[in-house]
Amino acid sequence: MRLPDKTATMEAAIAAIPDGATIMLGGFGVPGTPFCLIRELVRQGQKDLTIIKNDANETGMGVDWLLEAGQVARLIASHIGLNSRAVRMMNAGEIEVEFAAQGILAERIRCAGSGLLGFVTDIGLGTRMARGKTEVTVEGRTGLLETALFADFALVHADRADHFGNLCYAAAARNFNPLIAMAARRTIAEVETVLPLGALAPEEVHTPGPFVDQVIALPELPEVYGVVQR
Amino acid sequence: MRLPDKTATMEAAIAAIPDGATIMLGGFGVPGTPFCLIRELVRQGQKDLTIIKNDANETGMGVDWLLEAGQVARLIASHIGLNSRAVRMMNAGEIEVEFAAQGILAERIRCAGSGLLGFVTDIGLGTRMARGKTEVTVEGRTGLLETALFADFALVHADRADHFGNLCYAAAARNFNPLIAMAARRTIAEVETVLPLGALAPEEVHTPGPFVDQVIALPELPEVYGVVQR
Amino acid sequence: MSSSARTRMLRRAAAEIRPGMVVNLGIGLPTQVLAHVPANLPVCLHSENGIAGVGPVREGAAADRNLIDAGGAYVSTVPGASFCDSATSFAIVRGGRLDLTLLGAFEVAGNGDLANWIIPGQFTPGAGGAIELAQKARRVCVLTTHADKSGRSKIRKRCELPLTAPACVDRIVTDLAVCDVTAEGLVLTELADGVSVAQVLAATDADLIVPEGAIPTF
Amino acid sequence: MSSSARTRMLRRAAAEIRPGMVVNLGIGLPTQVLAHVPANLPVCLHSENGIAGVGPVREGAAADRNLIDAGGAYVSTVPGASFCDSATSFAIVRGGRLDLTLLGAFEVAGNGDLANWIIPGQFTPGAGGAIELAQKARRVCVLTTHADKSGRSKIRKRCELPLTAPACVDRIVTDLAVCDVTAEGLVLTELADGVSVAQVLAATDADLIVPEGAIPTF
Repeated sequence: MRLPDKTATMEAAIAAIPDGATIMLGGFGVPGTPFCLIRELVRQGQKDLTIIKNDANETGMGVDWLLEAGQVARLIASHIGLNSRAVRMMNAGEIEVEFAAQGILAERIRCAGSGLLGFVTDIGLGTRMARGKTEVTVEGRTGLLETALFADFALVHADRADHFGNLCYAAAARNFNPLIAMAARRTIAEVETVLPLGALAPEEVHTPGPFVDQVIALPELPEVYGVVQR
Repeated sequence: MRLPDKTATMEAAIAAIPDGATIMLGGFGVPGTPFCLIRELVRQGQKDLTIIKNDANETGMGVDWLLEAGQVARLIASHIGLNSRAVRMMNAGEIEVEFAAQGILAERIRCAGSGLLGFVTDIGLGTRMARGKTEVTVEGRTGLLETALFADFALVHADRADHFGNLCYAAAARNFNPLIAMAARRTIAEVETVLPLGALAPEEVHTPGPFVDQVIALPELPEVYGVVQR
Repeated sequence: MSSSARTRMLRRAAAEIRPGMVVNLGIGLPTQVLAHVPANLPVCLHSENGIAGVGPVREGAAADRNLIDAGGAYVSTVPGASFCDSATSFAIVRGGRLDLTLLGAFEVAGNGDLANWIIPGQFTPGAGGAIELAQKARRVCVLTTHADKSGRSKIRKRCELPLTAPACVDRIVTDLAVCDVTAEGLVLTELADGVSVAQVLAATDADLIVPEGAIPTF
Repeated sequence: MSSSARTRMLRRAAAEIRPGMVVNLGIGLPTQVLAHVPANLPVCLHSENGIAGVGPVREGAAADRNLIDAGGAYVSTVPGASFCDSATSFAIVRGGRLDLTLLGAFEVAGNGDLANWIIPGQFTPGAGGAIELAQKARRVCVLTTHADKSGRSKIRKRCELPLTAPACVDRIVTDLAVCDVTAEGLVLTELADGVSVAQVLAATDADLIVPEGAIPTF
């Protein structure tokens, strides 16, 4: 036995995404955001997308490119305060935005990735985050039912990977990436350095290969991945 | 700032466990089982314990020492077939045994460690594992409510650690260890090699230090940790 | 069962494993299929104790004390293997990333019901990972002798033992035949070399649909 | 607020951080407390984007493009730091492993209610991690100017803005005073150097219990 090779081209991987798809994006701010995959999605122009990401990046990068191009119908996030376009489009009704508490968003994604239907938490009780949610009692304690959050595609940015799709993330660029990698019908990873099988120690892998469908080696890193100068 | 030092002695760490405590043990078979901590628990003789572990080890090791010494009142596990004493004591009513599907046991422990109340899964629907469980409907799909499983103490075996309690596990000795480390009021780790702060790369840590309360360096590994000769 | 019948059954089961799959081999007979998987087949073997990329069994001095599979056998890893915790390992199973599992059976019914974890009063060790493997693998193939040691058919109209999971089995591979669970019922799709349809029908408690025309052999 | 009053407030807030704690510093004023934590204090700073062991801020060429805190500042790590995913990071928060959080406030009420994430119609960026920090840290200390820019007291009888979490605050540290949320109500426990009880009472909308005897200063 040998492990399957999942290397693919960016164009073909993104071309499989249809209009109306639900897409999860990794990243918390710049670190871990799959800018090259997003740029290809802008180039191909799929419409009416539901985007699930912790944040909306900042104006002029990442999610903002999709917003500017009018490709986003709906955004599920925990915080979009650094992107004034996202806030403006939300307030103008041009996109629909659903907010979740950050750790609950993470957990809803992991819940889907773990093949569970939902979970019960007391987070948000007594606040407007509880609105419209079902209360469930667990051993005498009341909580809110949070539903598993699935996607059709997950676009992940990894620092290192092998041909089978084992992924390692750098520093705080890990964030939501390992979670969304579990929760989509198809997971596409853009990778800074693709290594041969066996180059990653089995103990150091952050996302096991079975979760990943396609591995795309980035030829060069555009400036947007760098330190943001303010 | 520097990170706190959590190194401790085995005798003092185990002495904090009272009679009647609920204790989670790492390990799937031999790998990852904290044999030295269990041996100290047998030496100190705490009674009426609830033990939560994937399995009951094999006759003559680990959990079996606690069973033989009559210290266990209740066992929550996924499979005890390799320990004939455990099966016999269960059938004779000498211990109470609660079974969970293996991944559901893992998930109930993680659920507690993640500060959630419970989760909903379709695992076990239509089987006797569903008996006595509450049905919850999530977006039109019916599932079973599984409750978070907490412990007073978690006893973990790690391959490497630093003074702050960052833990790394070897190979398949990881199994339940990172999960139970999250789910107990106090987590005690026995460690094959304790390293200075900074010796573990921040990316390679499996259990972050904040989950761990006490780090105990093992002076030598007894034979029970070795390859089982059958 | 003769040694050649056993080998034929294991080889036939190995053919269920297709390129690119993530596969979990249950304890017992399924584990023995490993020896019949082509060396160059691109496949990932999963073990529920947290291994993706299980390699051949290791014995004696070659064994790693920290590296067993879910059946307790000392194993190796292939290049590109990874380790994970038990929650992540079962996320692979329940989340739809496990393409195939081969499982043993006490009883399997014509409707795909599987019983393989408990014999009340006799064998009550707990389910381990069997329930999730049976219920959530994208494809479930049961690998079992057609009859138990007392000669009773394991392929039943209905399971009498407590179920591991209802309606979960897609295919049954035995020493006598291959049967597929379909919307119409259990269909005889292949015969072991030298075994007749009449022999299979006589050895099967479940109702078995025999298609017209020649039935392939394995 | 004078520069010295600000420094005094930040120093007082820094004193909330005790040896051995795991601490999360919210965005804004709380982040600035970092400069006043003694270099040798054994403490672990947590950032909700997946860092345990945050170190000092890094600027310019010293910045690591992959290493920011939850507020977007480029930071460093201390020896023994670790990275984790966002689910694990919030497991630390919700699971009871976060000993203390210092949070900013739009409004905080005498009963410990906190509003710090939304101003309907004006500021609606989403909650980020604030709800979980406020609700689940073992100890919640609000760090805020006593009044907002228009001079309105931030320490309210009741919050008028939507709550981040109800009854979550243990202590309030401002440029004027330290107040504790107790079963009896909000208690004035310390005064900033040179500030009188009368000044604090005049600047506070919430009912404030003034204990008998001398009140310590900071």
